Amino acid sequence: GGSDAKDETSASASSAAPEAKAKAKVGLAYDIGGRGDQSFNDAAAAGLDKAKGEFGLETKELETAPGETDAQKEERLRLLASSGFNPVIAVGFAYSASVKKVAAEFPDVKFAIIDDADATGPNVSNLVFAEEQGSFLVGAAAALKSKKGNVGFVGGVEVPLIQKFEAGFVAGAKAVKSDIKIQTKYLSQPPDFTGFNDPAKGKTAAQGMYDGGADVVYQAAGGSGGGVFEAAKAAGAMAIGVDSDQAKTADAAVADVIITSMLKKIDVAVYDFLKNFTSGSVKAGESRYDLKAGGVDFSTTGGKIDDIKAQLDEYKQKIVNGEITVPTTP
Amino acid sequence: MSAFMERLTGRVKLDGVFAIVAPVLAVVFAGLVTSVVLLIAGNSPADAFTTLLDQGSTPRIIVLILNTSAAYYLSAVAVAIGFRMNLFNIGVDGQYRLAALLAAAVGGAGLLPGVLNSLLVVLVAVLVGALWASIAGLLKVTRGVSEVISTIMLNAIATGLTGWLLTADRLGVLSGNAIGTTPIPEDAHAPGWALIPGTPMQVNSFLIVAIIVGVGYAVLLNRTRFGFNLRATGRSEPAAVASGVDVKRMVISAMVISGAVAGLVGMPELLGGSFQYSLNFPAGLGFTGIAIALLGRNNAVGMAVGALLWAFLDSSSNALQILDISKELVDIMKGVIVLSVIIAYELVHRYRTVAAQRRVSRELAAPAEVEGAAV
Amino acid sequence: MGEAAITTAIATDPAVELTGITKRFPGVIANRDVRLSVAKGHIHAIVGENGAGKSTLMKILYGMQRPDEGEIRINGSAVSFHTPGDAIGAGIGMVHQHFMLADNLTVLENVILGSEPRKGGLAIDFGAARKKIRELSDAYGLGVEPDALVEELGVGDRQRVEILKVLYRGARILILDEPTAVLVPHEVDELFDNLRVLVREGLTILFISHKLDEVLKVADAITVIRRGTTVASVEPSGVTARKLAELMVGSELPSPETRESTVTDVVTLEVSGLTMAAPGHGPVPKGTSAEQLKADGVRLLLEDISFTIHKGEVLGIAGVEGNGQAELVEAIMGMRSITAGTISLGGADITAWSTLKRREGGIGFIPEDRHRHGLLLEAPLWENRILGHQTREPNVKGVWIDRAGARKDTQRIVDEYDVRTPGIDVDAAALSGGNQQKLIVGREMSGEPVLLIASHPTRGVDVGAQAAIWDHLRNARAAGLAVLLISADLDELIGLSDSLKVILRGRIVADVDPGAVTPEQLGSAMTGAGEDT
Amino acid sequence: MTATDVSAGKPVAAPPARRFKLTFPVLLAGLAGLVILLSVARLVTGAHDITSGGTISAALGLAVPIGLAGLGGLWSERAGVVNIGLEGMMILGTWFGAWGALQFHSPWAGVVAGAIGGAIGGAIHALATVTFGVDQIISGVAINIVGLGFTQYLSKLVFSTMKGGGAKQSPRVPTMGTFDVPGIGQPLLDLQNKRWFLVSDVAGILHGITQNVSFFTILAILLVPLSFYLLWRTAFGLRIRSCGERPVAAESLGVNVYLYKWIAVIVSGGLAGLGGAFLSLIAAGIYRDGQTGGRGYIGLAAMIFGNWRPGGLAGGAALFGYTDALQLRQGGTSVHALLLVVAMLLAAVAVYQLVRQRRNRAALVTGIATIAVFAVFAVTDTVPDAFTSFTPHLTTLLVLSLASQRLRMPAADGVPYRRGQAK
Ligand SMILES: Nc1ncnc2c1ncn2[C@@H]1O[C@H](COP(=O)(O)OP(=O)(O)OP(=O)(O)O)[C@@H](O)[C@H]1O
Ligand SMILES: Nc1ncnc2c1ncn2[C@@H]1O[C@H](COP(=O)(O)OP(=O)(O)OP(=O)(O)O)[C@@H](O)[C@H]1O
Ligand SMILES: [Mg+2]
Ligand SMILES: [Mg+2]
Repeated sequence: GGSDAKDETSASASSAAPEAKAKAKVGLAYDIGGRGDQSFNDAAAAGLDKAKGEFGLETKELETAPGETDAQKEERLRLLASSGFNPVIAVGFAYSASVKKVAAEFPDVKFAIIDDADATGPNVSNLVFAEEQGSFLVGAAAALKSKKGNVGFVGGVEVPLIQKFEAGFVAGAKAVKSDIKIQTKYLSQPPDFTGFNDPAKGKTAAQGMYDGGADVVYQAAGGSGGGVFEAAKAAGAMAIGVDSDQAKTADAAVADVIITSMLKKIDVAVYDFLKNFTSGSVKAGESRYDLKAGGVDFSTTGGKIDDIKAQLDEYKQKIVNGEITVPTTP
Repeated sequence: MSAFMERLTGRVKLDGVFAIVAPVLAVVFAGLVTSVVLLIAGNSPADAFTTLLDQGSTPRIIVLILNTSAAYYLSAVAVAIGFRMNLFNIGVDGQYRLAALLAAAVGGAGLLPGVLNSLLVVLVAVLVGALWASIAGLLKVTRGVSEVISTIMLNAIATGLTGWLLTADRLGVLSGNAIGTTPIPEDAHAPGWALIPGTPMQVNSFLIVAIIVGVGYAVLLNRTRFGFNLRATGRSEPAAVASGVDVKRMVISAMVISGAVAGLVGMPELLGGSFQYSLNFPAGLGFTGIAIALLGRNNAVGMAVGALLWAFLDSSSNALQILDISKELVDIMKGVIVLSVIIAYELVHRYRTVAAQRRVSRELAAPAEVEGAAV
Repeated sequence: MGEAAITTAIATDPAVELTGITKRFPGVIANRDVRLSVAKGHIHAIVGENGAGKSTLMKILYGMQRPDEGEIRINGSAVSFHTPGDAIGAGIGMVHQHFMLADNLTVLENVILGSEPRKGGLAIDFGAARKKIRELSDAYGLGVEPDALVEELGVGDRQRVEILKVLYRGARILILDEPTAVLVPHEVDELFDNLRVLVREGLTILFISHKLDEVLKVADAITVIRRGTTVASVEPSGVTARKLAELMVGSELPSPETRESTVTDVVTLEVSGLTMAAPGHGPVPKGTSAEQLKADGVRLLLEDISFTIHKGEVLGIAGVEGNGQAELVEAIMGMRSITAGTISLGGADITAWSTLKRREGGIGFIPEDRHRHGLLLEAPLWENRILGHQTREPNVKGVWIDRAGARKDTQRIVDEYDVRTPGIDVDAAALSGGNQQKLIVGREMSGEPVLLIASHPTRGVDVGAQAAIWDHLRNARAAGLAVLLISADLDELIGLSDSLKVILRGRIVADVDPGAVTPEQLGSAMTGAGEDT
Repeated sequence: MTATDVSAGKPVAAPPARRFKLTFPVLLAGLAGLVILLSVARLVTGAHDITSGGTISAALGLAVPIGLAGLGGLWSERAGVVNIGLEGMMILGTWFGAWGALQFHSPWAGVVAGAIGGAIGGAIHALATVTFGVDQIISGVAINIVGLGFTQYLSKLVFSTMKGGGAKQSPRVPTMGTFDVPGIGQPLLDLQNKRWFLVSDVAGILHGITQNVSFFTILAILLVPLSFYLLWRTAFGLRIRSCGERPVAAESLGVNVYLYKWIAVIVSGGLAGLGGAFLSLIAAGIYRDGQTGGRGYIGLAAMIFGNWRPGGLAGGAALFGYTDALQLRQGGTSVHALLLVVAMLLAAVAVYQLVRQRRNRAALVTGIATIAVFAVFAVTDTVPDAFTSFTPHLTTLLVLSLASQRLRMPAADGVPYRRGQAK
């Protein structure tokens, strides 16, 4: 089971809040893709934008290039920290080693890192998510909505983070129907990250699943996910979105195939972190955004799963109170 | 014609002068093109270039550039060995990634103590790189498969293999969302030195390895029989065959040596940075190497300059973003530099050829013309 | 026929008139104030040394080069050509010194390129093209097959394709730049017959050749070019070959004749039963006999070739190009694998040796194509000195290249062999063909070879360099060198060889006594015409 | 003197060697054999997707961008210019394709814009290589770098201001119509689902190529014979090819070599751009930063695979597209079935080597390979994603090393040409 983000405290006392009068300068370092990827990085950007408007922050966002070394990532964080940006937010576990190192060099600067709990330090906040829990629920939804007893999962790149989505989805689907057929496919293998940017492959893989008898496919494939929706539309079948409420963000022409989305509220995490920062209550250590904390969830836009919402809420409750423990590896 | 031009085109070693003039002109030209792009996008070129230079001259960034360029340089040398005999090894990328993964796994197992372990890691990397590259060489000489195709395909196969190996039940160790090999014990890390005053950051000892490889490359190619044969094959395969060079063996040797150097490409990062092969391990250095080898005309010193320039441009993208200039500008600059450098080289080369001919003809034909006029 | 042609020409305008043509290349004046007047319906020969500027002049006339000064008049009117297309439009056609054919295209494609018959505006009318080519081919007895790939043709056929290209465009003025350099006497005669037919039809021909007796035989008028400018215009009836040569170079014609025999009893090279199958039949088991292979339908490039060369002997191989000479040389050099037979050098069986080992064993090699097999054009002379001797003193010490040693020895070759070069650091490409050849000869001699394979050692080389190369060969022979000589220059072959063999279709078909045979007899033996001597 | 051979005096003019020639009937027979093998493998393994209409249709979709890039390579290399910049030109095509379609609200405008975008890349390559005569590989690499950077830069300027777009991707582009051969769709599908030997396979294949084919796909397929026609049957094409074989010969006949090289390289860029536009307009329906994923290089490989000929490269692209479709759709099972096909093919090769070629050693090696592949097939049930991901690449390598054909590239390919260099 997960613990509440608000309850999580770190051993070391957090340092004094910055003077509220001075405009805080927030530095944010993106993972590959950067702002505009309509996925993971954009979610962080949304949180930043919201906080910026509300708290009147000054912000600076830096993007990364593919194929960087840790040293180059460190340099990005160092540049921000040494140019007076505080706090500094690193998006993605790729920054794990760099945040750990640079945070130690700048003890007066607050750091936050998303999707990583390894980089620890008195001035580091780790914003992590229970993707498997949210995925469990959409897995259950898929199984409940599937008429053919056959569902699919399309992952962008076969990395442990995406495997967490798969693990949760599979567990959720099996919880509903233990003999359900589940097809899975990853579009590329690391370090080939094109699987996150190849809608054509996403479409082909999903078509293969629909042709293979699936009627619901869940995608955790970043920019390739659009292809999955296209395939669903063409096959007259159903799809499940990821990260944000994609029934809202996807193009109107395909939005109606998206029965639900697994919400991973990176925007909320970033926003919360900045809010705490401005109010001087940032806590170091892990903030776990799980079902209980509302950090992951499923969406109901479009009303396609209204009929099964009660069942899903039941599963949700069981996970929150620990009756069901969702696996994190397939 | 003036005595000055005479000297310039005649007796002065042209290579020395133009080897410097051409790239400098090209970089200036690339700067002009970039300025135009900046102006169109509404940014100030002056600000941009000042920031670039300011950033690039901070001690920290200097160290970063030096360390990054070590890997770039090794990759360029690996590519250049092939190029010198007309082999296009696009596969350096796959070679170094596979090599680094297996070497990291061996190193992480801590079979040997201290320095011996680092040497073992390097040895494994070199062997794996060489073996993987030799597949393309063998396919070429036994089955006539173009190395351009086979190395592209072998890159993809290497990706699949590393993906399969780097899983929790094989060579990988899961920690949070990251997966990597068991870290290499500390006593096997490559040493570094705080050479640049003003920063505690260390210059990695693989910079020295890269320099040694560069010197070795130059010596091997220019001073040894093997190098002579390799260059001869590259310049004219039929002439090499007639001179007794076993071209098939040269193809395999060149691929093996290229692959062995490729195996080293991941070592600066593995033994001097991350100490494990993980999802974060840099990919794509093989392609960077192609660009740098071409930029440096496969010349040991030229490639060093190219590697430093490339590393400088890479490190500058952060500084540009601080000015709200999009980082893609760096890529545009890189491409423009490559293009303008080669065009500058080509123009200089043409000028040199004509000048050399003029010199030869003049020295030979002068008495003849007098004689001819008398008839 | 000469007289007749001249009398008709007097009445009409000249077909081509060049005045004051000057062309400068970087550092070289290729043509200087050249004057040339070619009468309509004449075969007008142009002679001159290597590099005298003949080809340049013709390229100017053909629009491939622009003159710096001077005027070109065609049939009386001044013209200015920017591209060969303009010249073709004016009725000029040119057969170049080096073949201008794409190997991987068919004869038809090579011929029609640039003036393709079309149907529907876009598509090539292959039918019409084929018909026209056949007609032309029949009319002039060229015997050209339109759909053959050029790479499968021999040199004679290629030459005819080149002529066909010109005729196809309806040229009235033909430029032939050294068309006979690669032909045997018999083919030369055929070519001349063709030319006479053309002239009878009113065409004008400009003809370049180094073979002065040929020139005298066929030309109606002769212009001599020396060092870029016209030095004389003569009538063939009024000069001898020797006189012409003196006009060209100002010296006497050297002769390739060898005086006394130096042949010994010691066998240097022994080749027996050498057989080579053509590629494309899949692997053939080693040692299969030639008979067996032929029975299996395998095409043989070399068939059961046997001969010996003694110490101090020059063995000449005569044959039309493409009859297996190149393969024979490559087999002896170990550059191509053979199907059956043995090769031994000084008693040792070298059949299985690599090229390198054979070279180390004392075989020197002057290749037929110096640019392809003999030199690294973009490497300096001293590196070219190492080529082929990269395991031997003074070029190397162990695995290291001995730069100082190689450079010193290069300088020695340059001095001893009179290689005209400003230094040993210039690229080989910067030397003229003759000087390149001298460097190669010097290099191959410096390994103290026991056997020298010399393919066309003086091809395209001017008279002076030719004489020097012959001298070197004779001296080495006197010192005990065995030489395998292959040449298309039959005078050279007859003059230098101690014994002569004729190769035809990959087989040795005749043994000839060089002391008794004439070039004409040899020529017909080479084409299998079957006249016994 | 005795002349023992008295036949006519031509040099050894090669009588046509017993060379294997791929004629149309041979090709058909080969394809039929392959379908039979696939059918057998399908029935044995139950991997029914390997000949399904969906697979064939997906294969077509995946093959088209590769084939177009390959055609681009063909045009350029036939004119003697090596084009490793196909990837960059393709990237330009993806961007401009999407932009054109959005800007002018028509997918066909996107097609045109994509081709123009790629052609601009081609023009830069032509300028560098033809006019300045620089090393063709360097220029290509530079274009790949610039193409990527430039489109990313443009996306930030253009797409991020559009509704539904962003810095990394465009909004969804207008869709293009598709084509069905009427009346046979459902019957074929029914037949395919019967899972009969051979009949169902043929039905599946026919269904894949006749149903739901986008007009762009048809255009792309037509470009293959059109390229053949233009390059091999017209005066224009002959001149282009002569520039790749022997530019000085072309020059000496009044052909403007620079002009034809320029045209060929620009067409090359345009075709690669079309390949990119297909990706963004048809395959994906949006532009996405990085969506080419190295297809330009694969296109280059397909062209070499196809021996610098349109039909051959189409075959290479089809092979790649097919195996890619297999692995993406029902990866584990389909690729597992493919192992059986490979084993059967190898067995056939071994028999051929033994009986027809009498090459015992080679046959032995092939035989061992057959057993090894079959053993892998027998002891596994499925192939992990990590391995299926490189199925197309491995297949390409295997086919090339088995075919061991002597590829022949244009004689002057990659050789810089300068006017007036004729000797
Ligand atoms: N394109 C060129 N660039 C520079 N110099 C050239 C060029 N072409 C010819 N030359 C020079 O012009 C001179 C005349 O060359 P040309 O080819 O006309 O001689 P040639 O009389 O035809 O000789 P050969 O008998 O060997 O064919 C040569 O010596 C060479 O130095
Ligand atoms: N197209 C050209 N461009 C540059 N230099 C040239 C060209 N053609 C000839 N040369 C130069 O002219 C000189 C002599 O060339 P040329 O071909 O006339 O010599 P050659 O003795 O006739 O050689 P070959 O027997 O090989 O034809 C050389 O220095 C050569 O480099
Ligand atoms: Mg010449
Ligand atoms: Mg000439």
